[in-house]
Amino acid sequence: MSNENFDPIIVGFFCNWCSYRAADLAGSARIKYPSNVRIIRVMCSGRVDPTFVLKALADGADGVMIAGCHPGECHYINQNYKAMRRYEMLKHTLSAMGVEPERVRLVWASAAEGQQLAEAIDELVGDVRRLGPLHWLQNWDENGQRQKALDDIVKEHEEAMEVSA
Amino acid sequence: MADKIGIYVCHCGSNIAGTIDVEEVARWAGKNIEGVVVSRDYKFMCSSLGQQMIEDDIKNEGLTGVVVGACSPHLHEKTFRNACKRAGLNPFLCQMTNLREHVSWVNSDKAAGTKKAKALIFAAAERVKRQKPLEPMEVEVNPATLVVGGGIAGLQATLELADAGYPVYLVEREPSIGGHMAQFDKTFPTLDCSACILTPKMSEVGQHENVTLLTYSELEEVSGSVGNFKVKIRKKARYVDEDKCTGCGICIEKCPRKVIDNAFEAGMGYRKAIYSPFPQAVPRIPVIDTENCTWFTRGKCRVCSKVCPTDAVDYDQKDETVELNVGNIIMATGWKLFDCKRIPQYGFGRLANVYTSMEFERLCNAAGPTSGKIVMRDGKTEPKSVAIVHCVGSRDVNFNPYCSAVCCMAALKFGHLVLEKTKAEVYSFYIDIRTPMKEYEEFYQRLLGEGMHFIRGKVAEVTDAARRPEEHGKLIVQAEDTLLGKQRRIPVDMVILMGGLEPQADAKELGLKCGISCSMAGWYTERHPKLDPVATMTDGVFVAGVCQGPKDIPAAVAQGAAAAARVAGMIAKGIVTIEPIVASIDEENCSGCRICNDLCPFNAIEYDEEKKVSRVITALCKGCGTCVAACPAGVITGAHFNNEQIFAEIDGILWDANPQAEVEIASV
Amino acid sequence: MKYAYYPGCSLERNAAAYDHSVREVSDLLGIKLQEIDDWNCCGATEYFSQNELAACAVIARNLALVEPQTDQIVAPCAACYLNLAKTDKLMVDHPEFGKEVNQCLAAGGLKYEPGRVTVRHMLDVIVDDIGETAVRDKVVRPLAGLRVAPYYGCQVVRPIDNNDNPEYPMKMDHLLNWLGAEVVDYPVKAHCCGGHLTQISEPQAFELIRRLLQNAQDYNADMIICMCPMCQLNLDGYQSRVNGFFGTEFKLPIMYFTQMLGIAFGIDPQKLGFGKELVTAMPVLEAKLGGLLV
Amino acid sequence: MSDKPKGKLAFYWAASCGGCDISLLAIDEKILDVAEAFDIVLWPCATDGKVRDVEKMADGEIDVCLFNGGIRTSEQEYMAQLLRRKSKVLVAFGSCACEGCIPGLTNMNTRQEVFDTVYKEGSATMPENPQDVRPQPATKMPEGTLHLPIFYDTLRTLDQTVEVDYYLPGCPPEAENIWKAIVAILENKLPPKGSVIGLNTTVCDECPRTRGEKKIKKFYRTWEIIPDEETCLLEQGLLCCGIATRAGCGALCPAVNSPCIGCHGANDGVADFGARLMSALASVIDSDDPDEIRRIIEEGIPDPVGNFYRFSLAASQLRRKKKVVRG
Amino acid sequence: MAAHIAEKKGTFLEEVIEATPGGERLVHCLQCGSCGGSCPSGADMQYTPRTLIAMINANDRDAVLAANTMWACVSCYFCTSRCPQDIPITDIIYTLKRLSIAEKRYRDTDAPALAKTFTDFVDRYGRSFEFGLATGYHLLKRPISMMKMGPMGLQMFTRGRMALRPTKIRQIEQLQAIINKAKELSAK
Repeated sequence: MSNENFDPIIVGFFCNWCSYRAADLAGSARIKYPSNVRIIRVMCSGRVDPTFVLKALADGADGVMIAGCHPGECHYINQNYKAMRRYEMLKHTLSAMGVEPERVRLVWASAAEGQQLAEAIDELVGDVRRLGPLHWLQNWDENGQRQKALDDIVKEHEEAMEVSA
Repeated sequence: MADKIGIYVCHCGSNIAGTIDVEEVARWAGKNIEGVVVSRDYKFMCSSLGQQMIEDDIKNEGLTGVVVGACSPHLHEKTFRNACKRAGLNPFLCQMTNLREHVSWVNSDKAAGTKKAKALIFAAAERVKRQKPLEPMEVEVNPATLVVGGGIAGLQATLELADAGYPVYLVEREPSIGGHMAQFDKTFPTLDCSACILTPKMSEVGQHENVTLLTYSELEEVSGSVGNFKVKIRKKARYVDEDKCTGCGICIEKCPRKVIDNAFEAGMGYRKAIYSPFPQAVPRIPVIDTENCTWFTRGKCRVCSKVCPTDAVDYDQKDETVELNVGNIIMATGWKLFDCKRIPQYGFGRLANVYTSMEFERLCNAAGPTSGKIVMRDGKTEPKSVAIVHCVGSRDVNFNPYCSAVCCMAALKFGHLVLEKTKAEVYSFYIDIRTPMKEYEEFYQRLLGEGMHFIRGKVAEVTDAARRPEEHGKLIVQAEDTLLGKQRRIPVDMVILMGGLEPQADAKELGLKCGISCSMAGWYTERHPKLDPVATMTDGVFVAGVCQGPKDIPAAVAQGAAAAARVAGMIAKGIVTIEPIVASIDEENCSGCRICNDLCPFNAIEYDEEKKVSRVITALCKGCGTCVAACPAGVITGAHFNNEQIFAEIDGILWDANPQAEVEIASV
Repeated sequence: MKYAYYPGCSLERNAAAYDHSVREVSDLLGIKLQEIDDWNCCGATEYFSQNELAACAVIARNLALVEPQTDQIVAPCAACYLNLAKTDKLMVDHPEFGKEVNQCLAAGGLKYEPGRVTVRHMLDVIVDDIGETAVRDKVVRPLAGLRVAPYYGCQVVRPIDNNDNPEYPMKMDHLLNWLGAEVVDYPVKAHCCGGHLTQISEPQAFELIRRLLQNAQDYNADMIICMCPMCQLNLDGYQSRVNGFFGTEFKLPIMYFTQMLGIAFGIDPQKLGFGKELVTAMPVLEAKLGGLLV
Repeated sequence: MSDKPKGKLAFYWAASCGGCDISLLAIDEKILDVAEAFDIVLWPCATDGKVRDVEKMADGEIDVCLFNGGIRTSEQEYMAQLLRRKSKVLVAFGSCACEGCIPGLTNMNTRQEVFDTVYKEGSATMPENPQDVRPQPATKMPEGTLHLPIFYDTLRTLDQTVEVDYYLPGCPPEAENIWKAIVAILENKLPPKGSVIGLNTTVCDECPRTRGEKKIKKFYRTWEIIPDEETCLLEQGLLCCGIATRAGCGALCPAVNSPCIGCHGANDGVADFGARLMSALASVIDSDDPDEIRRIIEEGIPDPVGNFYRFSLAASQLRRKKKVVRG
Repeated sequence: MAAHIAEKKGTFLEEVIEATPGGERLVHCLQCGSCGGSCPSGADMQYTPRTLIAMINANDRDAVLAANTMWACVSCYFCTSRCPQDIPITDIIYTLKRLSIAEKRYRDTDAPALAKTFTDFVDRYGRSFEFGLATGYHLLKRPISMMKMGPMGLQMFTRGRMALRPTKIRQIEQLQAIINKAKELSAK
């Protein structure tokens, strides 16, 4: 499945206080990392609703990164632990849904850890690239047979009606 | 009302334009994003001309939302919100997206950068369409302040506020204010006598008309929020009536029970069962230590009660709880010394003449157990050689990874005191000598001149296992002299361990009571490490002194004063505005499942037993959104970060992920 | 309580006293030791100096041979203990490396799942699993009056965490206390015995041995109690050479802690391998414990 | 009511168990009121009706169509489109039409896997099939080609197929709620288009148990404990979906000491029923240690999809398990 | 691999880090000397472990591999357990030993010969063989010390603590297959 040319899209949910600032710091320090992660700011990793992650994957993201303050350093005291619990729950469910849990990652990054954050992004992008595209929308189509089947019904009914009439 | 969105893409000189095709981003956004009526790029959006451009567009085009793609919102969100406000658009209808720190600076591929910038702009535009105007709340500020901790930082804060004419309640858990500084002998680098500079401040606080002193008391509970906190203080029973006691001290003198003083004297001296920690204590009212008092342990004695001229001793006294209303709280709870027994190879507790720095402070203090004579544990022999061990428990991932900031200077001070008072050789074992403040390096130079020996190497072990005849009966300090690259064993008579500073054991618990958090190490977290070092995440709660991180006396005093200034400013203004980013519960649809009840560390969610619904106390909510994400019924909304807004942001940010999307992708 | 038993090469011959006493004491304490069938050498420190993968593969063979129904392995030798524990930890912490080790094992038709077996030292088993009450219950000849210096050496207390302080371990102190002995608290109890340096650089090794003997003697110890065959060999076997080298007159018997347990439990000294030590222990035992030994 | 000209009502079933048809009868004699108010133009379960009759109707001729069942085959999709065209008001009736319900759990498999299970491994309806006979979409006969509808990999909800005007949740909907909906239709007092006809609180609102603050150290499966009858089942560690499930059933299951399984689906504005449950439950797990958290989750919730998405998998964000791309 | 280490591509530091599990902590060395201070053989070392780390940082590969430090190491792990930066110093010393032996860079030490003799016995019999080690290694390398060993050896022998013949494990072929595979893999 590995595909060097595949350019994954990864949605990041970063807490306002540590991780978003870590990303700011990575920028100020001109640390280069792949531009695949697109960051959405939330006030706390505790705000990250599993729905956000599922929606991002369903809407076409190949991976998701949730980033928050280190355990014990949350600006909201301990809300990042709730993020940790939800993350474990989410991974458990994602595995059952056939989504490789490696695509979704919880990362702790303090405002001082621009370098570490960049490394974590590097790693996630690499891992997702190895896993290949997720393309969730493809899961829903019916291998191109659907429209034809519908047209067949209409045609058949028209023919049948003729006979009956 | 139809959306009229303005998009503003900043070049930031070449900072953004260098790796993002900003013109293309602006053109593309104008063409592809529904509701966009203006889309511009500009050299420096944050310049007055850039801001003017936005203001003009708001007025002329009637914009309903503004998206600025520039630098980090942490830098300029306020700038652009203000610009919107000036033009009559609610500041919360302005959304910044970070094209500089998060895109152009971390990326060198222009095509990839441009694509990512488009995603961020799209997301911000989709979001801003769903943003709602928000107004901050205003609350009146109670002019009284609670200061927790009567060490030097707390004392300074108290005096600043009291002198400004505001009432202050100072809570201290020990029987006297003064803190660690009262235990010290001299202070570096000027070598002023610690007591000489501290005690005047203590008595000033003790006598100040605006200060209510609550010693031997602990903070029990905090409720309410900035401007109007309600606090409960537990006044522990002293068994001495504060109103009757004159502080004559005769009870202490006559008390027959002597106990080792592990607190003030660091185990080096004795006190009585009824005691005042030190002669200059404020207040001078003694306390009875019930664990050792013969009356309390065996029901006999009552000497103190018999000798008291004012009949102040009251064995039946009970703890009492005091309730106070204050507008602000300053936490100045200080520190404790690293437990040197945790490093057994340094021998403390096992080898008699290994001392902690605090023990040594008492040892060379003129008011201490040896009246300032530096002698060994036998109480008479003067050491001929003394080793000072730096970084005990500090800069060590096995214990505390941080630098304790004060030990190098304290070690130099100790070196000076030993050299001044004895004929001993002094060896200092250090990793790095850190002397960054005013006159500190000069002090180091002074000690070099005084003949103190400096050996660069972290001490490996202190042992009494002699290998050579000259080592017998000595303590041998073994280390690598890293400047020589050789192992050295220095036999000495006395070893002083410069234990690091640690947060108080209950710092975390106490912090939780007033809604402030701790770093990994346990120091209170300030709102911003550089730009807001005395405020915390909880409005109205400030930090001062070592409880926020290791620091020396001048820094603790400065921070105490700074915290006081912040509080004084709030009192002077009289009104505080509260950020409108808060959660709210739709009570109509809340079913009272109580999932959210235990999730808020700020206790901002209350449960109404009667209506069987939960409710957010807006003034306490900090807007983290954890309850919003947890509510199984989806009836909690987080203002400015509601589901609809974030869903829209996700949709926008994935603009190119759906091949069927009706967006111009080919141009990428 | 059932454990897989890995005696290690030293216990076959040189430290047979250790092996005998371990088995005797275990029997009495109800510790069931199932010797690993056809175990091989742990490679000591030597194999690690040559080839890390081969070293770990050689060690992992023993782990792989532990029967599936047993999840704990006991090693009385410090080097064996550390090598087994270290290999398991390396395989757990570095899964890639673990895979390579398993590739090697596969060449011999074996497989080891990292983390499956917990590696224990005999001392830990007795102190932590059997515990004070059970040990005290078995004591019939208290070692009262005997001053013993517990000697831990290095590789059991460091670097693998065995719930004892790596600088100032206390487990053997406690155990010997339970036996009624007078335990000497001396500072070098976890210092090095010289290890394999006796084979490479005698002057260097002898100095390390001297430091230990000297310190124990300074603290008036009657004997040193050890928990590793290498320590015993260096301190006991080389004691007369050290005396010759430095002109000292050390005469400190070096015994295994299991031998002392056996004595206290009333087991026949013969069965415990008494007499195999070069610096004989009988005189001091008889002097201090009197006719008890007869 | 009787003065008004009679309206036209259709009741159709797609991928569902038939329970909804029965539930319509559970309104008892009130069904006569329905018959009085409406001409029932299509109800395959109860009356004779032909698709071609519907096809012949004018667009919008049917006043109300109550549609139960999800969309699993091309025929069902065709019927959904046809009835949408012919109806003024299309109501997704019951959990299957609203959110896929139990048939939607088949989205954990593909058609191939479903067919293998049914035709190869055997089932109650087809215990043996040695020739491995499979339904063919088209079979040529001397008389012409016979068509069978295509069986889709993924079951869709009604509103993933056609536009839906109203939703009536429940598996099946409660008689009382059906009647309320019918009255609303008859009196033309319908809520805004797209609404769920029913309450917007959760089962907790109707649950008589006492609730406190929640902290969960272990999740139990129903057979593992006998729960206390007074306190909240969730607080006792039973995975009760009531916290996230729309009210309206009167908390039937918790009332008989059995945890809610979520058949009424989510409240207004919730984008993913399972995610709400996951988020809420995870939030109150009483541990901050990742290993312990993992253990609590893995031991207590071995089948997360079954627990969180029993009724709503097809309507969830992901809708189905990832299909393994062949080749 | 972390980016800040990746920048050191091709250096000796990188080589040592790569070859040592946990080796990435090396970059955190404070040069505090607690390793050199703790080492029981510290006094006999030409370079203390701390100095070696500085030399590794300075890319002084030749001098490091020729140092006697590794051969004085007794594997007591004091340096590792005391290191304030959690650097696995003993394991790094093992890495240096392996590199030094592989490239025959060692000088004035018999330790590699001892290691070789020892491992040869393991490879051949599956167990170590003290008598063989004594005769094989000592006779070859240091006949004089062998003579001094004489009385001790005799005592050991009379007390039944030394065997004249090695024990061979039953499934020696299995062990050898494992060892051969390991050697084959590590040669890559």
